[in-house]
Amino acid sequence: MSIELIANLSYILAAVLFIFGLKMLGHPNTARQGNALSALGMFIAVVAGLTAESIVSFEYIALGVVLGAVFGALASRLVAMTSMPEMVALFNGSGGTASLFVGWGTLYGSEINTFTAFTVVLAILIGGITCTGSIIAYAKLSESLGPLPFPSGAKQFPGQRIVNSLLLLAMVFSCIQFCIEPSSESYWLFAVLGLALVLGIMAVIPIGGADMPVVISLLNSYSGIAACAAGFAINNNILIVAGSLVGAAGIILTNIMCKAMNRSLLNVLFSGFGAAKQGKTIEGDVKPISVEDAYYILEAATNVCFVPGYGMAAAQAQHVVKELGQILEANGAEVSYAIHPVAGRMPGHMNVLLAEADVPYEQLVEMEEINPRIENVDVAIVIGANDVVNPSAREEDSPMYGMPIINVDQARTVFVLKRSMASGFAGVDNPLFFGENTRMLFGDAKESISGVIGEFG
Amino acid sequence: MSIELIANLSYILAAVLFIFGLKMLGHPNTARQGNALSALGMFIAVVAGLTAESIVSFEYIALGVVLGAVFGALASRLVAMTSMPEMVALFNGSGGTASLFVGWGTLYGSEINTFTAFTVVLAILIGGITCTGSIIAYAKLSESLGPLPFPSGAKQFPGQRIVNSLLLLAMVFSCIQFCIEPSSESYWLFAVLGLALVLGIMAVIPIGGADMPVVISLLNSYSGIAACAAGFAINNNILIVAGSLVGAAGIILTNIMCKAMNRSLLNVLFSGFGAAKQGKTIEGDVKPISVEDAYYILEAATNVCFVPGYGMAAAQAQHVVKELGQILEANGAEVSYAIHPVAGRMPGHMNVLLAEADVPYEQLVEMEEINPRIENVDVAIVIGANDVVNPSAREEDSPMYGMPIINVDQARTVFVLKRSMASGFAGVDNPLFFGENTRMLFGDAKESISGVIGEFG
Amino acid sequence: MQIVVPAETEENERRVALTPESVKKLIHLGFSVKVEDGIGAKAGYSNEEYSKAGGIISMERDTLLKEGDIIARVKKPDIEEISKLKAGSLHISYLDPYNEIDIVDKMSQQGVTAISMEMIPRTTRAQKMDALSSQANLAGYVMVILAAEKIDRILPMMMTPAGTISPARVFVIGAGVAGLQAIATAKRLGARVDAFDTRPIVAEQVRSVGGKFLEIDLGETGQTKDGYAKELSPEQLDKQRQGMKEIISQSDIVITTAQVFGRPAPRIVTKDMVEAMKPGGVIVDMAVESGGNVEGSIPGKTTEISGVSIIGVSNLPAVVAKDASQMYSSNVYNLISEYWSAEEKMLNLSLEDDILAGCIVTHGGDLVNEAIKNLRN
Amino acid sequence: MQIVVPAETEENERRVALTPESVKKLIHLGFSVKVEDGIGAKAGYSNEEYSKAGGIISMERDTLLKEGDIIARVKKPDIEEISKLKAGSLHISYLDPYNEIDIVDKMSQQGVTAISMEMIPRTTRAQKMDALSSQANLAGYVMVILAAEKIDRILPMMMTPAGTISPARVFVIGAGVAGLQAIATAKRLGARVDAFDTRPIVAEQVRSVGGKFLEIDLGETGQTKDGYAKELSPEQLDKQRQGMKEIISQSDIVITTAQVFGRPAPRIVTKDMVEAMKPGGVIVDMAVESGGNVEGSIPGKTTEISGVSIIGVSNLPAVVAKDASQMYSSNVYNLISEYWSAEEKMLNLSLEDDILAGCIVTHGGDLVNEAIKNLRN
Amino acid sequence: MEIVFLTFILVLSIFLGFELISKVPATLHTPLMSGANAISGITLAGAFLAAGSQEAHIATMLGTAAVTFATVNVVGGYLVTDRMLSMFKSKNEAGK
Amino acid sequence: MEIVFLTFILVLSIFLGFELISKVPATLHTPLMSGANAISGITLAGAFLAAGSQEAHIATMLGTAAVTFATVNVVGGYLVTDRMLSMFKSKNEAGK
Ligand SMILES: NC(=O)c1ccc[n+]([C@@H]2O[C@H](COP(=O)([O-])OP(=O)(O)OC[C@H]3O[C@@H](n4cnc5c(N)ncnc54)[C@H](OP(=O)(O)O)[C@@H]3O)[C@@H](O)[C@H]2O)c1
Ligand SMILES: NC(=O)c1ccc[n+]([C@@H]2O[C@H](COP(=O)([O-])OP(=O)(O)OC[C@H]3O[C@@H](n4cnc5c(N)ncnc54)[C@H](OP(=O)(O)O)[C@@H]3O)[C@@H](O)[C@H]2O)c1
Ligand SMILES: NC(=O)c1ccc[n+]([C@@H]2O[C@H](COP(=O)([O-])OP(=O)(O)OC[C@H]3O[C@@H](n4cnc5c(N)ncnc54)[C@H](O)[C@@H]3O)[C@@H](O)[C@H]2O)c1
Ligand SMILES: NC(=O)c1ccc[n+]([C@@H]2O[C@H](COP(=O)([O-])OP(=O)(O)OC[C@H]3O[C@@H](n4cnc5c(N)ncnc54)[C@H](O)[C@@H]3O)[C@@H](O)[C@H]2O)c1
Repeated sequence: MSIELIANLSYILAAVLFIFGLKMLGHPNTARQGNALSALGMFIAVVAGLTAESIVSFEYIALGVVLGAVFGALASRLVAMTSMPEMVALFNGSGGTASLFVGWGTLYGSEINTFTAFTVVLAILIGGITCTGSIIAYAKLSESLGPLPFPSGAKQFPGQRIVNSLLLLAMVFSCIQFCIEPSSESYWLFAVLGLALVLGIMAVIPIGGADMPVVISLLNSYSGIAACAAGFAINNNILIVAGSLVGAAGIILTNIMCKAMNRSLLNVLFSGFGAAKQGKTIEGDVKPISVEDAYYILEAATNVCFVPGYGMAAAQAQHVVKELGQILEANGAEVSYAIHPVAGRMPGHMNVLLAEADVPYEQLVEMEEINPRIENVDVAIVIGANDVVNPSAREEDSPMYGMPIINVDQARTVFVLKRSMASGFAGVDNPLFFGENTRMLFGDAKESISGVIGEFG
Repeated sequence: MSIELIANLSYILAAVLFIFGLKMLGHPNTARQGNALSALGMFIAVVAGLTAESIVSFEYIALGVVLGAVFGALASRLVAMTSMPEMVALFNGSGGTASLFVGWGTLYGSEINTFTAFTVVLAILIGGITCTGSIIAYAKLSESLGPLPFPSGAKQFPGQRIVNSLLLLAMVFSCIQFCIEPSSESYWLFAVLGLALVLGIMAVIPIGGADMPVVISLLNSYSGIAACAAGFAINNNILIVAGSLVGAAGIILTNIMCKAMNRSLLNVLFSGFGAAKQGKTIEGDVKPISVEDAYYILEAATNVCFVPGYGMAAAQAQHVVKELGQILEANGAEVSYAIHPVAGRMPGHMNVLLAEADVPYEQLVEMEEINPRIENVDVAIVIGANDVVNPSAREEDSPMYGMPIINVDQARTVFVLKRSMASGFAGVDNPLFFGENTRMLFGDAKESISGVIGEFG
Repeated sequence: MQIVVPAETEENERRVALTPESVKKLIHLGFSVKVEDGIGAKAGYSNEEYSKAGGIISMERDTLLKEGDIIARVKKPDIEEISKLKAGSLHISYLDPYNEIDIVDKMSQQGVTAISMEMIPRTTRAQKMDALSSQANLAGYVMVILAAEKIDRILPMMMTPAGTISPARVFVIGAGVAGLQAIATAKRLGARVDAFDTRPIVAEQVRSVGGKFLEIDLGETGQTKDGYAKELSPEQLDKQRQGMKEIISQSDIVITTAQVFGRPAPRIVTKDMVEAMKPGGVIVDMAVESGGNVEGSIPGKTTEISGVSIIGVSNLPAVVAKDASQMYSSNVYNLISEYWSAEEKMLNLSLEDDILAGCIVTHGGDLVNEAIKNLRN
Repeated sequence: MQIVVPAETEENERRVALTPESVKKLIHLGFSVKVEDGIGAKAGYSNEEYSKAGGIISMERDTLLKEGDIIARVKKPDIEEISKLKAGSLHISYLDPYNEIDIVDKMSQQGVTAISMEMIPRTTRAQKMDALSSQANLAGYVMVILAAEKIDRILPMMMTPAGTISPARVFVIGAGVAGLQAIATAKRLGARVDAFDTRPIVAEQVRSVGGKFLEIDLGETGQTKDGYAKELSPEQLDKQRQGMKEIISQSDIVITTAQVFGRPAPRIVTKDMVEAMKPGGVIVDMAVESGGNVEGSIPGKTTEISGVSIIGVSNLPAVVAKDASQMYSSNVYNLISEYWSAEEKMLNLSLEDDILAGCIVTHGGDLVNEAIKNLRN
Repeated sequence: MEIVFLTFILVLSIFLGFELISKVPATLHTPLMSGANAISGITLAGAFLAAGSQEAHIATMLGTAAVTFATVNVVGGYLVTDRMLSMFKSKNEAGK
Repeated sequence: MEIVFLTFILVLSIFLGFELISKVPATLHTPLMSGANAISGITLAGAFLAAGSQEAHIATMLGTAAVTFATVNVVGGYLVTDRMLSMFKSKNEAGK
């Protein structure tokens, strides 16, 4: 068998290891082995890569490897546990940069057709964005960007939208120009390169620090795509496979992270183009949520408070509520049940039901007790309650004015489980449903909760 | 763009459609669209296939297509609803046969290297097994094999194991011989062909009619592999992709079906080689089951009976038991709770708990009521009960002799949920745990049941 | 401002209008509180507890009544005692103003502002002062406990080596607050519970506490805007009796709570229906004081008709006097504190407030309550 | 074969040894059954029901006793009546053979085969005949109902607009069959339940019915091979009292069921412990007849010590006489049918059978029971 | 090199095939099997080559047979799957 | 033709990437991200070509830079992921 064949078979083996590695990384018990497997795959692929016939000198390679290995090893050892995400951002950036260089380097070899040019430009473009984007993300996370004109919070400078759009246009134009006449000396190449770097900065600058993990995950996905593009440029299987695996898996992971943070991927993606602000400023908007998305948020929550009302009784959902409570506790969350005195249709209605479901008395809290600490609640799950969480009771002109309520609207996120937008016993409309941080989980309370439990399986 | 490129891009599109189609076929709500998508993919692939340059005459193709379409359409229309599985077996057989012919046909074209020869022989071999195997499966299912010497039940003729092993040896030998000197005139080719056909018969004959769906699913997977091999033989992407998709998906599906029928894939696979019998005859064997496998069986069950005992109380599993009961009901199963009079540690112990969990009184059945119809129970789930289901109470020399028990050992399948093999209050060993149809689900009852519920999500 | 709590005069009234805990809270608001000697004895609150809470114990009932700016009690006052009250004082108690015309008149003559606790509107905002609800709730629980104690069998189902005991069947008529709590309590004890009410919307509420709702087609029924049931026509009542006959004959325990606000309770269970029950059965009639839902029920007595006991305890919440007092007292406290202005040190009793408009009967020498006025005209 | 059921002679015994249902089943097996007139009246079973079941109603008690091949009753017989029994007849009832030496002697003199229902072994196989279990089970339920009726507050927690009512605290001492059922019933009603027992293995059982187990380190305790508790040493008993003092003082209801088979019940709750409880609290002493777990409890009476009521009902199962009779009757029926050979039309009473060896006290003129014999030596 | 690519494709497809099928409800077992089976009729695309290239008579014959059989598989497979699924659906709807 | 194969591989890999990641518990988000990131350092295999083929000086320079950066990504990525996961594990164990 030729060396090349062996190398290629090794690539296949490496791809298989990557696949297993990624799969295992997603499960708590196997994650560490998964990482090891994937590292093994990388080792195999790298060694196989070294056997390529066209490699004639190894000095520079050795130089690069040693430099990189030393820096990578040191950085990963020395970084503080708390700064891991920043570090990942930097590593990610260097991956993107590498793809950029690989793409660029391709131009100096054999002659180049349009397709290759296209892939090269893609590698440079995406690699460039990843490079500077990651640096900004790093800076924002470690807040070393303080003295710069760009604050670490989410801010747009005036006219940013226009600038970004112009950048984008210029980029497309340059790419086309380059592809039409590809050459390593083409100025369009440098235009693309420069624009990509700027675009990376501009895209990440307006995103708030809290969203940074999502951005890094997205850039991670980009760097995969860049590797893939580089793979096309140099006709290398393993780059394509590994790159597109990471690209696709990264998108999914980004989406999952968005959901867990109750963000929309689109908003995060295009915040540089003003979409985010738009989405947030529309008032009186009801935001329904799916059972699956509710799962992602709950899975990441560490403090959950159930607020049951008559709807829980009507749906006879007490047993599943208790079950969900237990699952959340097992998942590490603190769980409580806040009982409003008039919840239900008879005094003590909720108590009867929760006692039936065997919710320990210790987890029941009164309204007066939960309200002062409701800001610390990650998710308040309002189960078929309505009047007792109606913030309009705080407004003078409301017929319920003066009745104390459970201030779920002040929790970080509120899920409201009910079947429709109908009002409750008192017949008063509920502004909670339109709250910024409110998500409506429509449907019979029992079915909704069962659904969420199912997602946890 | 060249026609070939277009054809190839169409293949990619077709592959994507197959992927979506398969994925959607696995979910009740999208199955039908999935099938349609996959059919569309097939249409695209077939049309693209017709554009191949080397095709010069279309008469025979047209002939074959018309013949096949008419027969296929008629057969699928006319078959009775109840004979669908047989029909699928036949269709599957024809798919395998087609791969066989394609592989064979390759030999008459360009000259052949060892690798191609290997793939050809693989296509013939697997295609052949699929062909006759499917026919036997069809015959067994439709019981038209009655007058033949092979009965429809699971039977082995004497010495079958030896015959099969010899067949296998001969097969390997023939294959090697052929690959060494591949030619369309090689007698080894016919040897392979003949042996494959015989092997297909021999492999399926010893398997019982009840296991046939599993066998068909497996043969289905084979026919995918055969198509894949044919694809290698003629260097065709789409054959490889579609074939290996079906091959892999078929294996998984076969495994799932096995689990749902509480069979082991290995046993079914090698029953022709005597493995099945062996596995079954070992007495006093404890068969633990995983939560996931328990799920597959429960998902397919239509009559489930819970038999709670003291362990349910100790684990406080009543709420999750009720929850599981409701899920099973929603899944179409009939659910009951059989209460033995002495279950638990005080009279009415189970009643207190089940009432707390709000199990309707109508679903509680007494021992006298369940025993006469216990044979109709697909799965009896014994939850932390032990003495009250101990069949040794029917034996004269047992200290419990004479106490009536719930005869769960006579149900089709029994799950016993407990933490260990320990005996119960009466301290009497329980032969139920070693029963042929018993599966032990070890662990705290509440956790086990929660696990099963999770699988249903 | 002086709050006084005279002892209850009615024989079987064990509750007390203010518990030591509420006394403490009121004093914290700036009131001074005087209670009559031994006032909480029957409810489990001792003189010491009142003293400790800051209340003053007084032996002289007359001075108490005379001094009080606010008089808090549970039951309506004796008519003679009204003349002892200070003009302009606020009298909080049950009053039964629909029927006690004389008392109301006397109150307005005396210039007393009289709040009738049963007239507090059933709105969400007023719930914390709503004594009808809080006491009915306890009554619902008590009825089941009394029935369970009286009956010669157990309520839950038990499948035992000595045979299966089927769950007792409980039938609850009227699923208001008390009825719902009765259903919930019986359900808790493991009984099989059916219930009926003329207001169709409560069907869901009945199911929400674990009961089965009995459907009887009575034609047009309904409820007032306050959520109270409308009175049935005689034909409808007859239909209802027919519809319930069978289920009553199968029930071990029947609990009746049917009331129509401001009118005598409907007579729902007739003698032949009682006789159709199994001997040993038990009926609890919560409406016994306002006329009785059950033929043969006698206030304050347990009677027996052909082996079936009819429990006619007339003051059910008083059976759990301690908790009942606590709740009633909270209601009174919430009422006072809601309208108390700490800066001005005075009560803000405006008849524009919808709660007060509903529950103040007399004020400044006049009968001011619209509902009562309408009734008299 | 003739089975006879004489009426119970003890005043507060409302149960009956055979219900019409069991009579019917026995007749089906081939027996003939005679019962004394009005025998089931107090348990809710009429003469007609017995006749309908095939039983013969007889007015003459003496002939009944004389005729019977099998005599079934609940309580032990008067000693005078034993002489009226036929020699060789089988007498099934509670017998209290550890204490009622005279009755046992008289039985053996008379040549009667006497089965003591409390001596049925507590094995899995014997459960269906085990009257101690079946009756203790009901007693457990009854104790909670009696306490709930007696106490002046409610058991469940309620968070209401009129404040939160905390759940009543119930403490159960002795978690045998009765204790477990008491825990379960109190839990059902929403109380917060703690429990204690000297046998450590019941901790899990307590939790299995929703109670909390109080851990007290008493050193070596344990149980006999039949599952009964061993008697504690005086020091251990003292440790136990110390350990329970605090929880009792916090409890609203205390239920004691501690018994040591064949010995007087341990005195666990002393007067000062009772006095430490809140006034209005309730204690139910199930062991009142065998000496009482609580100082000051009196059989058949409810006494009050510094505001705490001590309920000493001596025959708890009889409170739910109907169900209690049904269960006892099933036990008796199961016992008879287990040893009845339909072909030979005779009972197969072999002393080799472990159940019979346990429960037959006298046979063929001799005292045959090993346990009793050991005790006497 | 082609073989390398093909092998890559093979490996990836196999993994994808494994990942695609997860929990399948029992009622869908047969339709899914049948639907997958129809896909394996893809051999048809290959059979055309054999039947249409007129290289050897015997190859043409084999090819024609292959086309016939494969078409049976494809046409019959999809139709029968669809029939099963339609029945399944209407049953569901009737149940509601 | 190569492009066709590569595209096939691309498409299959993308699908596989999508299928591989399903529900990931929140605690694993960062490690998974980091682990995936390390894989994207596969560019290294390509960078060798650029750095070692000595076609043009500038290409070699670019290649060396690429090798350096890619190595940082690979080495740092795997090590940091492992560090995170090891911490995660010991925390879990300590919790038990
Ligand atoms: N506590 C008492 O003693 C008592 C007595 C009588 C009245 N009230 C009054 O009742 C009210 C209690 O407040 P609350 O917040 O508990 O109840 P609420 O305001 O009446 O709201 C209950 C909500 O539950 C939803 N719901 C009903 N069935 C459901 C189901 N199966 N699944 C999911 N959601 C369901 C309804 O919305 P959808 O229809 O959109 O699903 C409704 O908005 C207060 O106004 C109180 O004054 C109380
Ligand atoms: N009904 C009564 O009044 C009464 C009173 C006293 C005694 N008894 C006696 O109790 C017995 C009742 O029979 P039974 O079948 O109900 O109970 P059992 O025979 O005692 O068996 C209970 C089983 O539950 C398992 N278990 C315990 N905790 C568990 C947990 N957390 N999760 C899962 N499994 C758990 C135990 O096995 P592992 O340890 O392997 O998990 C044990 O084998 C009879 O012998 C009866 O005579 C009854
Ligand atoms: N807004 C609040 O927070 C609040 C609080 C408490 C009660 N309420 C409402 O007040 C209303 C009255 O409750 P209540 O418990 O005081 O009622 P109630 O005591 O006046 O009557 C008891 C029940 O008897 C029923 N009834 C009347 N005639 C009957 C008949 N012939 N047969 C059967 N049932 C009959 C009534 O419908 C009612 O449900 C209810 O609608 C309740 O929801 C509201
Ligand atoms: N095999 C069966 O089917 C079966 C049936 C019923 C009962 N049993 C067993 O019989 C045994 C006896 O049950 P029982 O209810 O008749 O018991 P019991 O009436 O003799 O005693 C009641 C409880 O009091 C406890 N006790 C004794 N001294 C005490 C003290 N000083 N402080 C606190 N508690 C004390 C005992 O441990 C016992 O749990 C139990 O082990 C039970 O499980 C077995």
